[in-house]
Amino acid sequence: METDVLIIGAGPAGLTAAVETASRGLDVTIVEESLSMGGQLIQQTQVLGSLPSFYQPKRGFELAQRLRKLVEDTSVRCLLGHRVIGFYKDGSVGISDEANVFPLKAKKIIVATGAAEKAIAFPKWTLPGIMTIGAAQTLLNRDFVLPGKHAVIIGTSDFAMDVALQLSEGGVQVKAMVEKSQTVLARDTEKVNQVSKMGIPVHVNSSIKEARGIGRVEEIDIEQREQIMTIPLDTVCVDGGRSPILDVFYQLECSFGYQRELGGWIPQYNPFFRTDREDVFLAGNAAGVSSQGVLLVTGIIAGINASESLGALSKEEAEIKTTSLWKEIETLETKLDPDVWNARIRHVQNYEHPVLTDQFIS
Amino acid sequence: MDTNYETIIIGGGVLGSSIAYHLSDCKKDRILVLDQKFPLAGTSGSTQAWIWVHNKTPSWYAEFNMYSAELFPYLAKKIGDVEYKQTGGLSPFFNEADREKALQLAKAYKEIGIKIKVLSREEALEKEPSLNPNVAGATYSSIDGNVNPFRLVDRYMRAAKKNGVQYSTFNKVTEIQKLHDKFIVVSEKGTFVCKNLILAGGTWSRELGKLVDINIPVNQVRGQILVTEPLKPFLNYTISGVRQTFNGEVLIGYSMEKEGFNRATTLDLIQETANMAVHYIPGLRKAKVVRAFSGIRAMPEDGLPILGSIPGIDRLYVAATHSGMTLSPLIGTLMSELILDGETSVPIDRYSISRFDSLVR
Amino acid sequence: MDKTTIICRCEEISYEEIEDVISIGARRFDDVKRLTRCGMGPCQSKICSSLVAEIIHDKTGLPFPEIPLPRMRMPISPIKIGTLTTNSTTFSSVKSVLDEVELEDGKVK
Amino acid sequence: MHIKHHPILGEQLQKQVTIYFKDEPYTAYEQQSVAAALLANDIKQLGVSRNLVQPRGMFCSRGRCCSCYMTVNGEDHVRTCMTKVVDGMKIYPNDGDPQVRSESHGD
Repeated sequence: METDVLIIGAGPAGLTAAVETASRGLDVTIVEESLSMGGQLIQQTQVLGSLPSFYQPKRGFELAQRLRKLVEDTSVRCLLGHRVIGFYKDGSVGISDEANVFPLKAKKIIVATGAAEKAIAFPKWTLPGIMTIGAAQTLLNRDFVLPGKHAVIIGTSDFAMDVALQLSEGGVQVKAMVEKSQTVLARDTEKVNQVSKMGIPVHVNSSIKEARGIGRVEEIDIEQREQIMTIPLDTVCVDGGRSPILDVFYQLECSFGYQRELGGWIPQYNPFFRTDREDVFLAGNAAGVSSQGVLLVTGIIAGINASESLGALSKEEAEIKTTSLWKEIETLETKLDPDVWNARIRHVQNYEHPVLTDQFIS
Repeated sequence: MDTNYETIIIGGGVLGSSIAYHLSDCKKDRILVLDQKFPLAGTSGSTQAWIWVHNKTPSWYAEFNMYSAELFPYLAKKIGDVEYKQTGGLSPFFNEADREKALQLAKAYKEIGIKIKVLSREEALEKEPSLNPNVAGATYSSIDGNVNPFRLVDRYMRAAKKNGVQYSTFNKVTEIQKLHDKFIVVSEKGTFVCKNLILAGGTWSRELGKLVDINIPVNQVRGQILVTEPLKPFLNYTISGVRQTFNGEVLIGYSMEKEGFNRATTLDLIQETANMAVHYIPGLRKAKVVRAFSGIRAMPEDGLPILGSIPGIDRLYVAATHSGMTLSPLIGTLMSELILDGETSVPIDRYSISRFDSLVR
Repeated sequence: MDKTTIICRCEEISYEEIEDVISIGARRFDDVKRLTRCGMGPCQSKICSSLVAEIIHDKTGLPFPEIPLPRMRMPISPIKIGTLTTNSTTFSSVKSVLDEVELEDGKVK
Repeated sequence: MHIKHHPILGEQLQKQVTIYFKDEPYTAYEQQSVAAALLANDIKQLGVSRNLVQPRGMFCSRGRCCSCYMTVNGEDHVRTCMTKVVDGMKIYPNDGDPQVRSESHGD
């Protein structure tokens, strides 16, 4: 199988990249491990406030529907239920649908594999009933299953606030949110107020000491200023933050740099969202963890520049568009957290000086 | 950290660590091991780790391997459990030409006292029922087995440290000088002085040799290996190409590529190795592969170990070989004897670096 | 964190075991992995690698950019051997040990 | 518990199916993952860990942690957070390493 552009991942960034490339007449293939398009947007029921100026505020799943529709209007080939397992010597991508493995030769690859939630370890965190906040949200909004009746959330990011509210509205009693820092991490004060209105107690300067239970989590100890508080419950949702998913880049022998604010190690890339491999672009959380709005813009930039590299768009036009889209990222990212924006600028400036290279040399 | 040592060993892999341990166990103190990275980061940490004797040629080299394999039970008693298991080794074959080879091999080994049995199809399947029923036969030897390579190096290292050996890791050697009866070893983290210097750089031996203007003809050969997730124990023997670990994983592969120091894996070879897996053990079809890894083997130009003193430079020694896991207890012992007594209990003249023509660069 | 807290869910490697190998000089995830089996299970360190980096950072003071990523490998997620055998019939680089036994005049050299 | 009426998405659970866990029938709905459907029936423990034999359940729900491994329709170590329910599906907990048998012994 051959294609002009292979897009790995059908989340928001992958889908916008697909629209950008396919609408310019290129032959585009998307590979997506799950059976549906939209990535993590599918289970986001909250309204996404900070979207690029050319979008209206929407709930996450509505945005996913819209992107899906845009992609369906093009001739993009969607390999749902397929995953990339590796690469051949000649550069072909090895794709599997579980029954078969087959090579796909792509002129350009856009990697949009997203980010993964990080864990928090504490005694007995392996008990059933203890899961990531993303898992709890998936149960609630994608599988339509209540994760439990009584929950505690470890962490206070914006995402944790969203999930706390959604769990409450769904009928789960959120008994507490636990934060080890001195203050709540969420930047969206409106959401923090909503959580407080719902009567969810937020404990700062606190950490989870241990979980207990037979066969499943039944209670946890929270430690606050040497005081122990025991909370009976059936669900613990941990928010360890997110980091980019890098396996594909690693196999492609891309270089990496480290930016804490963007999720830690990320592939090195230039202003065109191209990695240090001529034929590999990237987009979305894989290029640094950010807000939904920014992810869409990065997908557009990667799509435009992949198109340009295949002659589907003039260099001048691509540059003009890229510059104005970077302005859009700046607006969105500075509003969200100026540190994230500064880290991104630093990262792009480091393009010639990646920290981690030649990872397969003995 | 001290700068003055009796002996410095460059390379903390299975050979370097074994030499350090054996030397320190003979009450030799002031030993330093220098490693450019961390023990197990190279070849020793990326191997199937068969303890393998049979099908090695020439037969005197097989004999050398046998002596080493025989040391393992004793070694484990001294340095701790290294998950060594003398399972017996099985090399299946699928055609009559290979049977002829196998019979010749058995004949040649008989003369040196290594017992190899050439099994019929039925005998092979009786020993290892999960083998492909289309197998034509197998060679079998009870000497062979396997070891946990991580444990082995870890135990050598810990035992050596207990004996007072010092390790300096993430410390690459950049320069070596000989001054009177001393070596000056310059590294990234400082300069050390020693009386005896042992080069145990494995795949990097050629590079180390350049620092003393000696040609150590060791090349790199890449092997890619598949690892399954842990499976209930089902393999009785160490099969050349497939073996099951203590932990239950099955390691599969016997490939050789010349790719220098490039440790990448390729889907081409992963798929070939998967074919080999089901060709040997059809039941593996359902097992899941969790990882493919790639190891760079140290391959001396003629395939045989390079051991002993380096002519022309007093108290400079080299130990570089393929099959380091199997040979480590013996080489560790012999190199210690050589340094302490000037002679070895098993002759190693055959393995001298002087057998190569172009010794000096 | 308790010493017995599990860090690697797959191989059930504890905080204490990781602490021990850091004390003998391990400074990278892969060093910890080879000495403890942490990250060798089915998830291939997808969950524990960031936890281990934090422990290395806490114990040694090494800044995060100096704690490299674990070496990642194919297959990117577990896959059945039977699936891998599809669309591949070649057998060129994979050998058997008997291939290496050379005969001279019908005898082993 | 299945969410019959979701506060924002409304009534989404349409097509009911029956799945079997340890040969007992349970109700699930199409599009649910196996792990989620079991959780809806208050089955949280999906298996045990291989060394310490401790209970394990769904953790990441993204197919990464392998904590939700189960035996589904005869196949061992299926990531149940990534597998959708199918009517009549037979599910068993992950209680040990998979067994490999020779094909000559029947498969």
